[in-house]
Amino acid sequence: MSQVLLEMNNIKKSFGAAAVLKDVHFALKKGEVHALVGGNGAGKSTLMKIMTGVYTLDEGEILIEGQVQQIDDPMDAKKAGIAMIFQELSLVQTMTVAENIFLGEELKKGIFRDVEAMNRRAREVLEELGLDVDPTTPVNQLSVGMSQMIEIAKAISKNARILVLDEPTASLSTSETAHLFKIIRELKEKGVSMVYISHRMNEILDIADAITILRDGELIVSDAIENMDLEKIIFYMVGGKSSQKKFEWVERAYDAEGEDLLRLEHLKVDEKIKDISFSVKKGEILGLAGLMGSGRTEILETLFAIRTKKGGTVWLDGRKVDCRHPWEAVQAGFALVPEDRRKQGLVLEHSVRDNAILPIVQQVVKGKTPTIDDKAINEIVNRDVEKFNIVTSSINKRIGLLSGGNQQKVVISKWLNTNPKIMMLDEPTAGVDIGAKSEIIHIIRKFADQGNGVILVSSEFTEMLAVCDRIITLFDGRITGVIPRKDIKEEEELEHAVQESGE
Amino acid sequence: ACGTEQPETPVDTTNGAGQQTETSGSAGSTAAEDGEIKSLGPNGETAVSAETLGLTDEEIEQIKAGNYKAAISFHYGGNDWSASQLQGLKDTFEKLGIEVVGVTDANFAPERQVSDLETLMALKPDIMVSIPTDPTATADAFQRVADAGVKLVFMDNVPNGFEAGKNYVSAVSADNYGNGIIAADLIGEALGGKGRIGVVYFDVDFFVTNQRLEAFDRTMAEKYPDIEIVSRMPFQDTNEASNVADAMITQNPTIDAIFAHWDVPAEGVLSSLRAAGMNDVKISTIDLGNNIAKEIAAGSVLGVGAQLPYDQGVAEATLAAYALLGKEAPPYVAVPAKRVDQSNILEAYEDVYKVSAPSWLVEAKN
Amino acid sequence: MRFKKAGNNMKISLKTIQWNKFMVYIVFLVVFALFSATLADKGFVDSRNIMNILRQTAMISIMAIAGTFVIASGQIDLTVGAVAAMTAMIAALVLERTNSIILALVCGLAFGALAGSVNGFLVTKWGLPSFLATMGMMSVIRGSAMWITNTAAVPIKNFAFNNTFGIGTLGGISVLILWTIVLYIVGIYIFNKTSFGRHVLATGGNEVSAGYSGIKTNRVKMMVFIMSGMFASFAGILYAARMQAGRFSFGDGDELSVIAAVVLGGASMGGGTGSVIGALAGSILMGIINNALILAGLSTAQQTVVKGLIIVIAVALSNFAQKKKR
Amino acid sequence: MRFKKAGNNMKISLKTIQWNKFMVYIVFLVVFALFSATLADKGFVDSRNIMNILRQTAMISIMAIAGTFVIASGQIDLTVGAVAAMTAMIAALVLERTNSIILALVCGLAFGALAGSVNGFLVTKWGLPSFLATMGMMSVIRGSAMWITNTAAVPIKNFAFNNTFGIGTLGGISVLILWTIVLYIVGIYIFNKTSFGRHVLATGGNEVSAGYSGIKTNRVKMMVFIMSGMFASFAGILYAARMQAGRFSFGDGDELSVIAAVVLGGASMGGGTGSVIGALAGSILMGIINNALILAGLSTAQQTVVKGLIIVIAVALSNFAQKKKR
Ligand SMILES: Nc1ncnc2c1ncn2[C@@H]1O[C@H](COP(=O)(O)OP(=O)(O)OP(=O)(O)O)[C@@H](O)[C@H]1O
Ligand SMILES: Nc1ncnc2c1ncn2[C@@H]1O[C@H](COP(=O)(O)OP(=O)(O)OP(=O)(O)O)[C@@H](O)[C@H]1O
Ligand SMILES: [Mg+2]
Ligand SMILES: [Mg+2]
Repeated sequence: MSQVLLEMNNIKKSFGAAAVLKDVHFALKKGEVHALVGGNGAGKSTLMKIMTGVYTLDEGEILIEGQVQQIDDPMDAKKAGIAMIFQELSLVQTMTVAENIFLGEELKKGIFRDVEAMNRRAREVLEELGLDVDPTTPVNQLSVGMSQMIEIAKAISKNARILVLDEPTASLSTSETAHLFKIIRELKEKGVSMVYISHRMNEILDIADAITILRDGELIVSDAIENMDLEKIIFYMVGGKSSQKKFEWVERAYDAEGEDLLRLEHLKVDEKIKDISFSVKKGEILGLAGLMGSGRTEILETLFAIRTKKGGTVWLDGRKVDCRHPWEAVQAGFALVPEDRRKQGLVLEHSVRDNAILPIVQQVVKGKTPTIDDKAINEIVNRDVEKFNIVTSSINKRIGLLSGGNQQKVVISKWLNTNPKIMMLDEPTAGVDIGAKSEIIHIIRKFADQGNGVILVSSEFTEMLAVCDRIITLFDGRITGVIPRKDIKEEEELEHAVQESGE
Repeated sequence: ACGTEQPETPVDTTNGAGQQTETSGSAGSTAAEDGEIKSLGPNGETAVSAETLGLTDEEIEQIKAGNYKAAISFHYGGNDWSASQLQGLKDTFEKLGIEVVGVTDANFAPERQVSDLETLMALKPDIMVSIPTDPTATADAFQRVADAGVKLVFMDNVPNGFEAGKNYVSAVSADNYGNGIIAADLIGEALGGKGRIGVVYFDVDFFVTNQRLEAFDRTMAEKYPDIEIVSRMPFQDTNEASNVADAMITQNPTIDAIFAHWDVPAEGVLSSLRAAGMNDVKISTIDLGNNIAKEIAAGSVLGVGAQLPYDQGVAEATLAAYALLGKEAPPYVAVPAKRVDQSNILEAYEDVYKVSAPSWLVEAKN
Repeated sequence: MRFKKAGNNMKISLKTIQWNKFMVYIVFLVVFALFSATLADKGFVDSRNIMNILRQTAMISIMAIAGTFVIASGQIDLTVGAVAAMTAMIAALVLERTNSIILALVCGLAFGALAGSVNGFLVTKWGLPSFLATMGMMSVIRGSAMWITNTAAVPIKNFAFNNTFGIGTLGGISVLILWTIVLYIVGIYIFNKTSFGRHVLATGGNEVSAGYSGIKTNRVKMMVFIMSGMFASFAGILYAARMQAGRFSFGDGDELSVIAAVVLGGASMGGGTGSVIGALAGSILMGIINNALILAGLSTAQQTVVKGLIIVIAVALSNFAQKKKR
Repeated sequence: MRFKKAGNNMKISLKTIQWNKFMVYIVFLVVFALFSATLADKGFVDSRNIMNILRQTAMISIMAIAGTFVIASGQIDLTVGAVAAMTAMIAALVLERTNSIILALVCGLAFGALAGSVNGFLVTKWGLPSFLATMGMMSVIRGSAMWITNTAAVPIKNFAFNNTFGIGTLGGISVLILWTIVLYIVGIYIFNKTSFGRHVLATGGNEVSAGYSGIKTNRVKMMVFIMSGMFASFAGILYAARMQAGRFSFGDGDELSVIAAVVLGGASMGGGTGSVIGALAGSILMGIINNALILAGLSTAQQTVVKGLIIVIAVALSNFAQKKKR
């Protein structure tokens, strides 16, 4: 257990003028699960990408089993037995599951690809992960959660001796996570060393043997997990300010008997989701809980008119609304923070400013002219940046360069600018660090406090329990329970409700 | 490569050099008198005037009874020359009771013309009237047409190695050499034999345009020694001719006249001169397109050496009938070059297009 | 090799690299300086020659305004050259029959709008890829332009028309240049200063995100195609007036020149970026190269070779310059 | 409208929608049936006419094989027509001087490989967008083809050469068709059965992911350009032999026909999808339309219009058919 397998010494890396890693050390022992923790933008992914040859280091060295190892490209890393699950899903959408799993190392029969063998092997790996998915399915037909699982399968199939998992559970719910952990433990048994990156502290404490904490590109501490606890980790991560708003539920005041702000009656989306009815009160935060594929996203997308409503009625603020297009939904007062922020939430190539202003740009004009008022726009965006503590060097920075948490805050602020009545958030904190997470939760609460409604979908029950006033459990497109937050004592209760309600 | 345009009668090429020498050697650069044909046939044949061709009523009835079919393959279909020639062909074939089953336009691509010929053959024509886009590259395809027993009549040029009476019936040509002489004379006379001129020429090796330019140059050198060609600028795309002319007149602001290779580039030259306000610079060219006719009538263009494409079409159709009748056809028939200037524009228009001069032309003249 | 280099600059995805917005100006200056130095005695720097270049590029420049919108929105429009030709035919025929400039303009621009709507309809309602849809429409429109007069050109004798839109001058400056300036002011304003411009960029940058943000992406695309059709038809009016005729072959191949101008100007073919003023620079840059090579007295074969070389080298040079600067 | 429909099928990302792989076959059958019914008496269904069509489309079909790789990898190659022309010139000149078929072939294909490498170099090492790089190179190569003989055609007298690559038949079938078949078998194998094919698709589908997976994306792109150059030069050999001459103008505009065939065949211009056999269908489909309209006795203008209409309508029809089926 004590044998150091891989060492990274004095790693320095900058992108342009920005120093992202400042003299970082990292040591991975054989057969351990090593947690790598830090806020958004701390440099975790960058460090791991250097290890896997995606980025080249500016200074420093990598040693494997004591030997200096040159890792110049992903091929070198592959040869050294290193595999990585990338945070930004790296599947080729137009290719099948099996093709993705074996991309770059196709199984061959002679000079030709052995498609059958690859499909067979892929099915085995998927089954190992408890996934029932046909390896010949094109990836663009899979949900985000499923894509994440495929990503995991891809990395595992490499039989690497070092496996890097960069936020593998960001869009997985408890049961899938549990499955993943089972596999991680099995791999550990086999002597595979793993680096585990996550913003979910309970996962870290659950699975890790050792922990390294980065802050702003600097190594803060590296130690065995036994010597750490949640308090300490957060302390090291955020640096001094230990007064983090904890994820504790606060009973919020709103009129639970009052009029419904939003009411759905017998909503039908497709064959799976046939009959959904619920309501949201003014000032209420409603949670939708369920397993992967339970239909949470579909319900939100149907309300936002991205999917066609096949039946049922929706009432907003006492009026029947029948939106056929997202822009009608926006006008009616809906906002949706979508599940996949890179594909659905942002124009990655555009600036923070352009993204933040997109839904309301036609309103920020000079007087009655169609001329957009750049000054007013800058003011709005600067105000947002300040209000939501968005870390960016300038509002003109390309948003693709921001850390995930900060990207997400931009998406949320962009919707708050439209003054919606109902804010729907689909996995708003996926990949967001603990600091930003509590800020986002704070934003959500404040928004609801103004008499608006919130529908929250999250796979992280801790977070759901922290913010929701009421939780609806879904199973396979059906509502299986409506539980007021007050009635839930333990996280396990919710887990049970979600899993067993199907039976 | 998009937009590479070529002149209306680009009959290439490789054997073109040989033809030119013969042509220029024999026809020389005598003044172009109306009706005298200056060009020689593809194999050095002297030209027979199209006016000598004719069919008796009996013969026409005989052709009608045959229910023959004709196909036409153009090298390029997008100008007045081919439209007018096609009209002549169609009118004559109709008189003869011959059905025109297919017309194709190769858009200057020999490879496309080969495909076109193959496709037309599926229609089982008895007659094929065509102008080879490239005499080398299309020879094999035409040979296959001939082998199938189809009577071939060519416009302007014949494929390499073809012999009249053996592989084909006859070729009907415009007098390109004579047209070049007319264009030179128009300028030479207008300038009184003295001045500085420019040439805007088509920079692709094509039989027809080569002949015109050679005749123009030779006439200038021999007949008007005091006229100096101060600028020669090439173009390949007619839409570019105006840009070329802009450059020419900027570099030579004292230029007296410009010869353009045919009417479409000449229009570009005219537009450049107008934009530069140089309205006294004279222009001559070849081919009587509608626009140029209007400008000649209005006096902004000196005149043109005109081809008579309609007559050419009539002659081709008639020759095809000769072959069907087994009548001996002259191997090389030429339609004379026609000098057109402001004085005879109305009659010339009627001669060329076989319609009475349109009102806009009459108006323009007055 | 490049993979890593690119990686360093967070520009891993080549597709996402914005072809640098400023490169065209650098190239522009370099090329201009080069030709000024070598071709001064051939009249390259004469103010009349500079005017010639601007005049010659007017139609491409004008089509490139809307072309920037089209490419920024992630589409492609191959019909512009054909629309220009058809409009020139329509204008010439209308003038022939009625001699009314207004009517000629209205009919011409209406045709442009119609052609653009059909393109937009095919792309947004029938879901055809814009390349195929506009390729088919290009053929339809060009063929129709040939058909109406059986390929004959139609002369235009209306002097006021020709003067206003083609050969006239105002204060010594060609009307073609003035029209270009006017339309560029409009184009730059719409692209940079109105919300429509932002919606176009967002649609091209990420159509899904744009849709999720409440933008009517289909309407944006429709508008962009209509705009492209109308700008092309205005270019057709200018062609007609400049050549004092309508001819079916006008603007042949302009679609590629327009795309080249827009891409040189800083737009990426994938959509989401673009610069109207850059497109102008791109268009004039190509005009300069054309003009200089004619002045240099090269044969067309040589011109063709050198033009290609200059485009490649110029673009590459500025690319390096940009990389250094970072 | 389309937005929502797509959403229903969980294909929200419009960019990722594959232009349906099978649409071209449906269109193909519909168009073929239509023409068979209407043009039977004009010889459309004669086996000789069918052979004609296949023969006439051979060069585009062959270039479309490599074109599928190019577009699947997210690139574009506008040089193919020019490369074919230059190769035809080279082959003709080599045959003229040496009469050695082998040497003509080697020089021709070497030129194709060279041209492809230059394109690849410009795109991967210098980072030029492939549209600009190959547009410039197209001009360089076409201009060179004009330059070497000053636009004159070069006849080829070597009968064995002409026979083997152009005008000969084997068992009654044109060698052009046989070469097409052979190359398609090779192309389909490489695209579908080798890992290179997958790497091409991955590079076009998501270059970053492909890089993460250890694929040398630049090498893939380089290979694809070289392949495109070599297939184009082979098409040039076929042009030369079929026409028994080299001529600078061969293959003018083929680049667009190739792209059209590939896109009709199911590839998306954005990369990541494509079908080699689909491209063949696309190429032949266009050949059928060309052929049938001539047989129908339409004028050129009418042919142009109707061809455009058929492309648009056919693509749209199959699109609807596909939507229904889902
Ligand atoms: N396990 C799965 N196997 C196959 N398809 C799935 C699976 N999970 C989800 N999908 C597909 O993805 C679509 C989207 O699911 P949706 O996102 O609405 O579910 P969800 O409850 O939000 O869960 P999640 O977002 O975590 O996947 C579903 O319609 C379904 O077709
Ligand atoms: N390719 C790049 N170019 C420029 N800046 C980059 C690049 N990649 C990352 N950065 C910046 O480097 C810093 C570290 O990023 P990194 O992705 O390593 O953070 P992280 O710790 O993984 O954060 P998260 O938890 O959000 O994933 C951030 O400020 C980010 O904006
Ligand atoms: Mg990260
Ligand atoms: Mg979901």
